[in-house]
Amino acid sequence: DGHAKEVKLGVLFGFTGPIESLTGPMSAGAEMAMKEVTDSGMFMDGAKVTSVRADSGCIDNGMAVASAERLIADGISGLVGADCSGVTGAVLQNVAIPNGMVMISPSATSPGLTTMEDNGLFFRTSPSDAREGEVMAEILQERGVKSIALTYTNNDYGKGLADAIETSFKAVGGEVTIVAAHEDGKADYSAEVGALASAGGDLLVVAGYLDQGGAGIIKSALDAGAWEQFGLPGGMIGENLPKTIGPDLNGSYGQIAGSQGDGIDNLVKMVDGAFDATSPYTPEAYDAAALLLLAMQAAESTDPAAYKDEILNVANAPGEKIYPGDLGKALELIKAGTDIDYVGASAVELIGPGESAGTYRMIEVKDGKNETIGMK
Amino acid sequence: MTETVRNTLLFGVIAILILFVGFQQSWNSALLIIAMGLISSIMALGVNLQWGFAGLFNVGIMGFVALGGLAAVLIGMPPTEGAFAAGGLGVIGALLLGAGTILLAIAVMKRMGSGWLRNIAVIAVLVAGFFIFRAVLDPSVARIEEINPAQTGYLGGLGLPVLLAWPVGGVFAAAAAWLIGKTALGLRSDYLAIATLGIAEIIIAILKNEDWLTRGVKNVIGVPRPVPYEIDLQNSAAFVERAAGFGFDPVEGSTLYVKVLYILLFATVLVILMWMAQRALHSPWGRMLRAIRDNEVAAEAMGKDVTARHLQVFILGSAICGIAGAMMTTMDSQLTPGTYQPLRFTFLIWVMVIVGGSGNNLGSVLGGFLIWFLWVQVEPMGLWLMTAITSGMADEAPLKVHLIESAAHMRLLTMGLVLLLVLRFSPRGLIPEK
Amino acid sequence: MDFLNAIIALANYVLIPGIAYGSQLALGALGVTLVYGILRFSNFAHGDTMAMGAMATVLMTWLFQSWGISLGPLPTALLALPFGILFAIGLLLFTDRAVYKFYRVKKAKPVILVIVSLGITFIYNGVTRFIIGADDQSFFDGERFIISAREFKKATGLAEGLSFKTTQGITIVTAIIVVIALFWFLNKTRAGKSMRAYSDNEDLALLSGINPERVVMITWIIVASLATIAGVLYGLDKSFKPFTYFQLLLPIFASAIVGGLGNPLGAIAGGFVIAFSEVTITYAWKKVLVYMMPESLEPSGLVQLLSTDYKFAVSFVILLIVLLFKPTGLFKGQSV
Amino acid sequence: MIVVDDLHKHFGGFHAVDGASLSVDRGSITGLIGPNGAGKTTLFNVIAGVLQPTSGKVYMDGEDISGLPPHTLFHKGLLRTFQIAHEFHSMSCRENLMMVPGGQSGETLWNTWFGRKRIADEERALKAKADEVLEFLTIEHLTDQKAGQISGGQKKLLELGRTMMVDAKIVFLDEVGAGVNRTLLNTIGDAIIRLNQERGYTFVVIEHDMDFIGRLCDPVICMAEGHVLAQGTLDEIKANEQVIEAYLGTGLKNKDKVGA
Amino acid sequence: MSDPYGDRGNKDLSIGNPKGMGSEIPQRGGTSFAAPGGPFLIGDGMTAGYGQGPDILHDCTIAVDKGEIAVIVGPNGAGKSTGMKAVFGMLDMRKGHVRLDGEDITDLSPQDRVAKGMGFVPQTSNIFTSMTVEENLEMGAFIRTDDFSDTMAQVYDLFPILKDKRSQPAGELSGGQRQQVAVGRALMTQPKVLMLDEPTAGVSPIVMDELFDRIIEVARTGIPILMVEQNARQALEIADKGYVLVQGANAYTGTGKELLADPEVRKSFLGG
Ligand SMILES: Nc1ncnc2c1ncn2[C@@H]1O[C@H](COP(=O)(O)OP(=O)(O)OP(=O)(O)O)[C@@H](O)[C@H]1O
Ligand SMILES: Nc1ncnc2c1ncn2[C@@H]1O[C@H](COP(=O)(O)OP(=O)(O)OP(=O)(O)O)[C@@H](O)[C@H]1O
Ligand SMILES: [Mg+2]
Ligand SMILES: [Mg+2]
Repeated sequence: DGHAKEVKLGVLFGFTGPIESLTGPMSAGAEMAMKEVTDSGMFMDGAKVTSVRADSGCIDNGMAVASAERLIADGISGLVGADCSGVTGAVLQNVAIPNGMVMISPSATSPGLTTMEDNGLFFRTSPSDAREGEVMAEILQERGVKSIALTYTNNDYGKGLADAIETSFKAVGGEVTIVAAHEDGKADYSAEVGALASAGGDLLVVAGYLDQGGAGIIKSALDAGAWEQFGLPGGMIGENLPKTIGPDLNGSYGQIAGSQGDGIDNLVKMVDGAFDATSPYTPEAYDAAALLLLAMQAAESTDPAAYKDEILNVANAPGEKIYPGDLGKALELIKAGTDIDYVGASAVELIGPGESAGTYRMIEVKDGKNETIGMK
Repeated sequence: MTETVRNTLLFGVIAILILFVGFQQSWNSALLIIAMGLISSIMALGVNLQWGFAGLFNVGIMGFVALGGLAAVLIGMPPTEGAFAAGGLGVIGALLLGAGTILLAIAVMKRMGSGWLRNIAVIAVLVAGFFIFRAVLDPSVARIEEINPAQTGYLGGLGLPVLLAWPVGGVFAAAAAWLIGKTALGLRSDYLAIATLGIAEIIIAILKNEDWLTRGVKNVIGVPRPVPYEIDLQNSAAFVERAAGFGFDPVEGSTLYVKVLYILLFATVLVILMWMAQRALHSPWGRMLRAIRDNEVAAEAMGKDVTARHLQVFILGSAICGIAGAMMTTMDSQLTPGTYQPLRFTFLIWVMVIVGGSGNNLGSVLGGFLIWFLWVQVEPMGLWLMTAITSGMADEAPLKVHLIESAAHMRLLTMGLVLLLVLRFSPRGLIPEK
Repeated sequence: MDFLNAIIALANYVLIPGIAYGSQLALGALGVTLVYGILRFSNFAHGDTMAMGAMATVLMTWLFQSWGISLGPLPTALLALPFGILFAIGLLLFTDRAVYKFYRVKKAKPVILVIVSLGITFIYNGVTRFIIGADDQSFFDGERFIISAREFKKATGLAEGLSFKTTQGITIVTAIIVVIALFWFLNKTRAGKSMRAYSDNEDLALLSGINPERVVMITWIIVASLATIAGVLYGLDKSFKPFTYFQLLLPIFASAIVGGLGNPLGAIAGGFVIAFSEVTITYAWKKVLVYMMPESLEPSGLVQLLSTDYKFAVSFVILLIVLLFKPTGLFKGQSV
Repeated sequence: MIVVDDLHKHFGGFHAVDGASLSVDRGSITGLIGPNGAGKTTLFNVIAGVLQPTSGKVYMDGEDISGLPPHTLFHKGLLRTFQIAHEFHSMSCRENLMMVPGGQSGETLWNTWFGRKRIADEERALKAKADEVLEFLTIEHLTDQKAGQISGGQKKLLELGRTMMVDAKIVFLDEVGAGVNRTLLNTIGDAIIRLNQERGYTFVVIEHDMDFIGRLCDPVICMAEGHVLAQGTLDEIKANEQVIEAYLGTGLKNKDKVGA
Repeated sequence: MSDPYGDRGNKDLSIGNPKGMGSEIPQRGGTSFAAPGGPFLIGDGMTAGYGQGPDILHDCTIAVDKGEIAVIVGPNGAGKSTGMKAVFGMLDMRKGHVRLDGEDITDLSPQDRVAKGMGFVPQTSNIFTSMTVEENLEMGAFIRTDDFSDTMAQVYDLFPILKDKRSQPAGELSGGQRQQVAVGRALMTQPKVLMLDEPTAGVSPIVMDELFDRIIEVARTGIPILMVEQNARQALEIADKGYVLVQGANAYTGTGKELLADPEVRKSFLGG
C-alpha cells in the first residue's frame, strides 16, 4: 500500500495475568506512536511500522521468554516491553542480550535491572523511584504534612518507590508511621487498612496501581473513615481512579512524571477517548515506541546494533523539544540533521545507564478530575 | 494398535509440532519449547510419583518449585560483602531460637498431662518464643537490608557452581515436604491437599517478604549460568568460526548452542530420574506402593508402614519438583518470587499429569511437552484464528477489535477444553497406566 | 470516653469489616460445601461461577441504570440480581448436562470431578474476560453508608468514627436470611430431605423413588443462586473484577474446610474464622492500646504480631491447627 | 499367649469395649461370640492396633503390645483378617501373596537401583512360596487373576493365604463366615484346622454360625455389652442362661404359620 | 488399573467426599405394557451383566407369587444379588423380561419400579446412616402422597426397638437393628412385593430368629417375598419355593422342603 518497506516493533506485555487491565491501554499507546510515525510518511522513506503483540503473562518468565523468541523470529527491529520487572529481566538476559535486540520497557522499575550488564541494549521510560521519592517528600513538606502512613503494592515497583519515599520523607524531617505492603488482586483489604489506621498519620500514601489493590485500599480506608486524603504517586494517577472512587477522592494529591504544557494533554487529545491515555504506563509506552523509531531514523538503520547508541541522543537535551503529536516533525528534523530532545508524554530524560529521570507534574483531584497544579 | 506404536505416534505428534515451530517461527523458539518441556516433564514426573503411584494429592507444587529457585540463589549468587558480618549470625541465631521454641513446645506437650494447664503452657512457650525470636531477628534483618538496598540488601549466596543448586533445591523441597508430610499425613483424615496449598502460599509469602534472604519482590537478577554466555561466544573468534562452518551466523549460532547445552543438561536429569523411577516402580517397592494404594488398611495389617511410605513418596516427588524449580531458575538466570502463582505452577502441572496419563511416567513426559507447547503456542494460534474469523469485517469494527484483543484469553480457555476433551474421551490420559 | 473510643476503633477496623468479609466468605463457602456434600467433589469452578453470575448481574444493572430504573437508596444491582441468578442457573445446568453428568453416570470418583471442575474454571474464566473484559467494573449506586464515620463522630462527639456501609448491611442481612432459608429447606422440606438422602446413599435414594437427576438439578440451582448472590455482594462491596474471583477461591475453600466440609453451619463458622484471623492477627493494636493504657505505658511500636504481608499465611496456619486438633473441622464435616 | 487386661474403648460417651479381660492359649482355636454390637470387632481392632485403647493393656507372650501400630504387630507375628475382605484388587492373586513378607530387600529404594541381583533371587523364592500357598488353598487356577475379580469366598481364602506367607504366631479372624456359602465355609474351616495342626498357628475366631464354632473352637468366649459374659466349651456356653437370653435365643416361634 | 474413572487410592478429604457414591446404573426411560398371566413377579430368562462387563446371569428365571416366600441360595458369586438387582432394573439387562402383576416392566427405571410397588432391601449399605431412624422410614414413604403415619405405626409395632430409637441416627445402631430399619424402610413403601438380599448376614442367632419371624408375618399379609439367604437351611425351612443358582443359571428349583431333602443340594450348597 505504497509503503516502501515494513518495520516491525514487538509489543511484549502481560495481556493475561495480574496487570491485564493495564496492558490494553499500554499497548494501544505504543501502537498510537507507530501509527503516527507511519501516517507521517517521513519514516525511513515512507516505511510502515507495524506492531507485533505477544503475551508476557507479567509473572510467567517461561512464557515471556518464549513469546520474546517468537517476536525475534518474527523479525522485529525493536522491542517495547516487557512490563513487569521479573519477566523484563528474564527476557533481557535470555533473549534481548543474546540476540542483540534493543528493548525499552515502559514500566519495569526494578533498580536491579540498572546494574545488569546490558550491552547498551536496555532502556526504560518509566520514571526513577529515587527522583519520585524526593518529589513526593517535597510536596508533602510543602503541604505541611508531618507524618504519613505508607502502603505499597508488593512488587518491585511498589517496594522501590516506598523505600524512596520513606527515605526522602524522613530526610526532610517527616515521620513515617508504618510501611505496609498490600497484594494486588486480593479479596479484601480491611486487615491492611486496620493496621494502617492504627498506626495513624496525617496522610495515607498509596504506592500502588489505580486499577489494582491501590484502589481497593483507598476504598476500604474511605469506607472506614480512616483517612479522607491520600498521597498518590504516579501509579495512582489516572482517569479511572476518580471515576471508581467518586467525589470522596477530591482533595487528594500526588505527582506523576510528565512535562510542562503539551505532553500528556497532547496525547489525551490525540487518543480522543479511544482508550484511557492516562492509565498507568500508557504515556510511557507511547514514549518507548516513539524513542525506538526516532533512534532508528537518527541512525538511518533498523539494525539494533546501529541505532542503540542513538537512543540517548534523541531522548536528551540539547535539541528541539518533541511532544506527542510532533513525531512527524521530529523525523523531519532528524533528517535535516537537527538535534532533538524527545520529551514525550512522560517527560523522558534518560540518565546514566538508560534510566529515566524527568520532571513531575503535581496533581490534585478536583471535582472528580486530575488537575495539574504545578511542576517539579 | 499396539501400545508401543501408539506411544511412538503420540511422541511423534509432539515432535512434528515442535518441528513445525522450528520451520515456521525459529529454531530458537523450538529449542526453547524443548528445554521448558523438559523442565515441565520433570515437575510432572514428581507429581505423578505422588499422585499416580501413591494417590497423594499435592496442590502445593508451586511452593516446592519456589524452594528450588531459592536454592539456585543461595548456592549460585556471590555473597554480599559485609552482609554476613552485619547480621548473619543474628539471623542464624534467631532461626535456631525459633526452632528451639517449637521443640520446647513439643516437649512440653509430650511431658505434661493433657488439660488446660498444658495448653496454656504450650501457648505461653510459643508466644514468648515468638517475641524473643522477633527481638533477635528484626535488628539483624534491618542491618542486612540496609546494605545497598537497591542492588543487594540481602545475604547473598555462597558463590558455588550453580549446578550444585539442583540437588540442593531437591533437598530444600524434601525438607519442606518432610515437615508438611509429618503434620498432614499424620492427621486422622487426610487433608494433604489443603495443607500443601496453604504451605505453598506461606513459602511464597516468605520469599516475597523476607528481603534479607531473597531480596523479596526486588528480585535477584543475574544468577550465574552453568553454560557460556551468548555474548562471550559471539566475541570468541573460535566459536564464530565453528558456527560459520555449520552455516550459522554468530548470533544464531550462539543462541542455539546455549539452548542445546541446556537441553542436554536437562535431558540428563530427566533420564536419570526416569531410570530411577522406573526401576523403583518395577520392584517390590513399587508393588508395595500399589498394594497401599489399593487398600491402605490391609497393607498396614500386612506389616507395611503406610505412613512412612507415603511420607517417603511425598518427599521424593516434592524433591523432584524442587530440582526442576532450581533448573528453571537457573535457566531464567533470576529469582522472581512474584512469578510464583498457583495457576502456572500448580494447576498447569496437574493438567500435564492428567492429560499425559497419571500413573505412567512416559505419560507425564508427554503431558509436560504437550501442555507446555500449548501454553506458549496457543496465543499465536488464537490470534491467527481470530484474524481468520474477523477477516471479513471492517478494520475498525468494534467486534473485530474486541475479538482480536480477547485472543490472549484464549489460552486458558483452550487449556480447559483440552483437559475436558482428554478426560472425556481418554479418561486415563493419553498414555494410560498399564 | 477513652474506653469507648477504643471499643469504637476496634469495631470500626476489626469487627465490622470482619463480619462483612466473613459473611462474604461464608456465602461462597456455602456453595462449595453444598457441592461437596451432595455432588461429592470440591468445586474449583465456584469462584468463576461467582464471577459469571456477577457479570450477568453487572450487565443487567447497567441496562437498568441506562433505563433510569433504580431502587432509591438501595443499589440497582439488587433488582438485577434475579436475572443474574437465572443466568447462573442456566449456565450451571448447561454445564452439568454437557460435562458433569457424563462422569456422574459413570460413577467417576470425586477426584476426577475435581479435575474436570478445574477445566471448567479455565473455560469460565476465559468466557468472563471475553464478554466483560479483564478490567475493574463498578456498578454500585444508591446510598453508600448506613452510618458514615463522619456522621458518627458528629453525632457522638467521639474521636473515633464508626462506619457501616450499605453493602455491609446488605451482605450481613442476606447471609443470615440465606442460611436460615437453606437450613429450613434442607431439614424440613421433602426436596431438602431427598437431597440429604441422596448425599448419604445414592443407590438407596434411588430405591426409595428419589429422582437423582432432580436432586442434582436442585443442588445446582441453589449453588448458582448462592454463587451469584455471593459474587454480586462481593462486587458491590469492593468492585467487580474477574481476576479476584479466582483469588477468592482460596479463602473460600479454607473457610469451608475449617468449618467442616459438607456442613452448611460449618461453612458459616469457617467464613468468620478465616475472616477474623486475617483481620485480627495482623492488626496493629497500637491505637486501641493508646486509648486503653495510662499515658506512661503507651506502646511505642505498632504492637503488631505479624505484618499484613502474612495475613493470608495466617489463615492457613489456623486452618492447619484446627485440622490437627479437629480433623473433621469445627463442625463435623461431610454431612448436609 | 495373648492376655487382655481390663480393656476399655470408648467412642465419645459410648463404651464399645467396657472392661474386657480374657486370655488366649498358645495353639488353641478360640471362638469369640456375642450379640451384635457386643464389641467384638472393636476388641479385635484394639488388639490389632487399628484403634488406640482408652485404657487397659494387651500382652503378647508377656510383652505389652497395647497401642502398637498394626505393621509393628505384624512383624511380631500377630496377623488379622477382615470381616469384609480387604484384597489388593488391582494386583494378581500371586502378587497379593508376594507382597506380604516383611523386610524384603527390594522394598528399600537403594536396592531397587543398585541391588537387582539380590532382589531377583528373593523374588524367585517368594514366587515359589506363593504358588505353594495357592495350591494349599486349592485356588491355584486363580494365580494370575486380579484379586478384585474373584468371588467373595475366594477372597476370604486369599486373606487366609496371606497369613501363610510368613510364620504367623497368632491370627485373628473376623466373621470369616458371614455371607459365605456354607460349603465353602467348611473348606475354610478345614484350612484353619490344618494350619493349626500342621503349623501351630493360634487362632481367634469371631463367628455367628454355631456349627462352625462348634467344629473348630475350644474354648469359646461370649461377649456382651463390651465385657466377657462367659467362657468355656461350646456346650457349656450353650447351656448358659445369660448367653441364651442375650445371644442364642430359643428359635423360631411361628414358622409353621406361613402360607401353603 | 482397570477403572478409568477411579481415584488412584486417594483418600484426601479436602478434595472429594467418597461416601455413599452408589453404583453405575444404566439409564433407561421406557414404559411398561400389559403382559397378563404368570406369577405375580417374575424375572424371566434374564441374561445380564454390569456395565460393559461379561454376562453374569445366564437365562435365569426367578418368580414369586402372592403370599409366598421364595428363597434364592447358591455359592458366593453365583449371581444371586445380581439377579435381584436385575429384577429391580439396576443393571444392564441383555435378554429376558421382568413382569409384575400382569405388566411387563423390563424397560422401567428403578424409580418407576418403586412407583409400581416394588420394595427392595439391598445386601449392603441399606440404610441412610446420617439420617435418623424416623427419617429413614420417611424416605421409605418418599413416593407416597397420602398420609403414611398409619404405616409408620405398623412398622413400629413390628419392630418395637425402632420406636425407642426413632430420633437416633441410623448409623449408630447395631447390625441387627440396622437390618430392621432396612426392612422397615421397604415396608413403608407399602410394597406389592418385597425383595430382601441376605437380611440376616452377620446378625446374631437371636436377631436372626426375630427377623425370620417378622418376614413370615409380612408374608402372611399377602405380600410376596423374594429373599436371598446364606443361612440357607433356616431360610429354606420357611420357604414355599427355593432356587439354587450356580454361575448365574438356575441349577435346582423346588419347594423349600424338596431342596432341603435333596442330598446333592445339601452337600454342594448347604454345607452338608
Ligand atoms: N467408630 C465408632 N464410633 C462410634 N461407635 C462405634 C464405632 N465403632 C463401633 N461403634 C459401636 O460400638 C459397638 C460395638 O461395635 P462392634 O463392631 O465391636 O460390634 P460387634 O460385636 O463386632 O458386632 P457385630 O457382631 O455386629 O459385628 C456398637 O454398638 C457400635 O455401634
Ligand atoms: N458392581 C459389579 N460390577 C461388576 N461385577 C460385579 C459387580 N457386582 C458383582 N459382580 C460380579 O458378579 C458376580 C456375581 O456377584 P453377586 O454379587 O451377584 O454374587 P452373589 O451370588 O450375591 O454372591 P454372595 O453370596 O457372595 O453375595 C461375581 O463374579 C461378582 O464378581
Ligand atoms: Mg463385628
Ligand atoms: Mg450377594
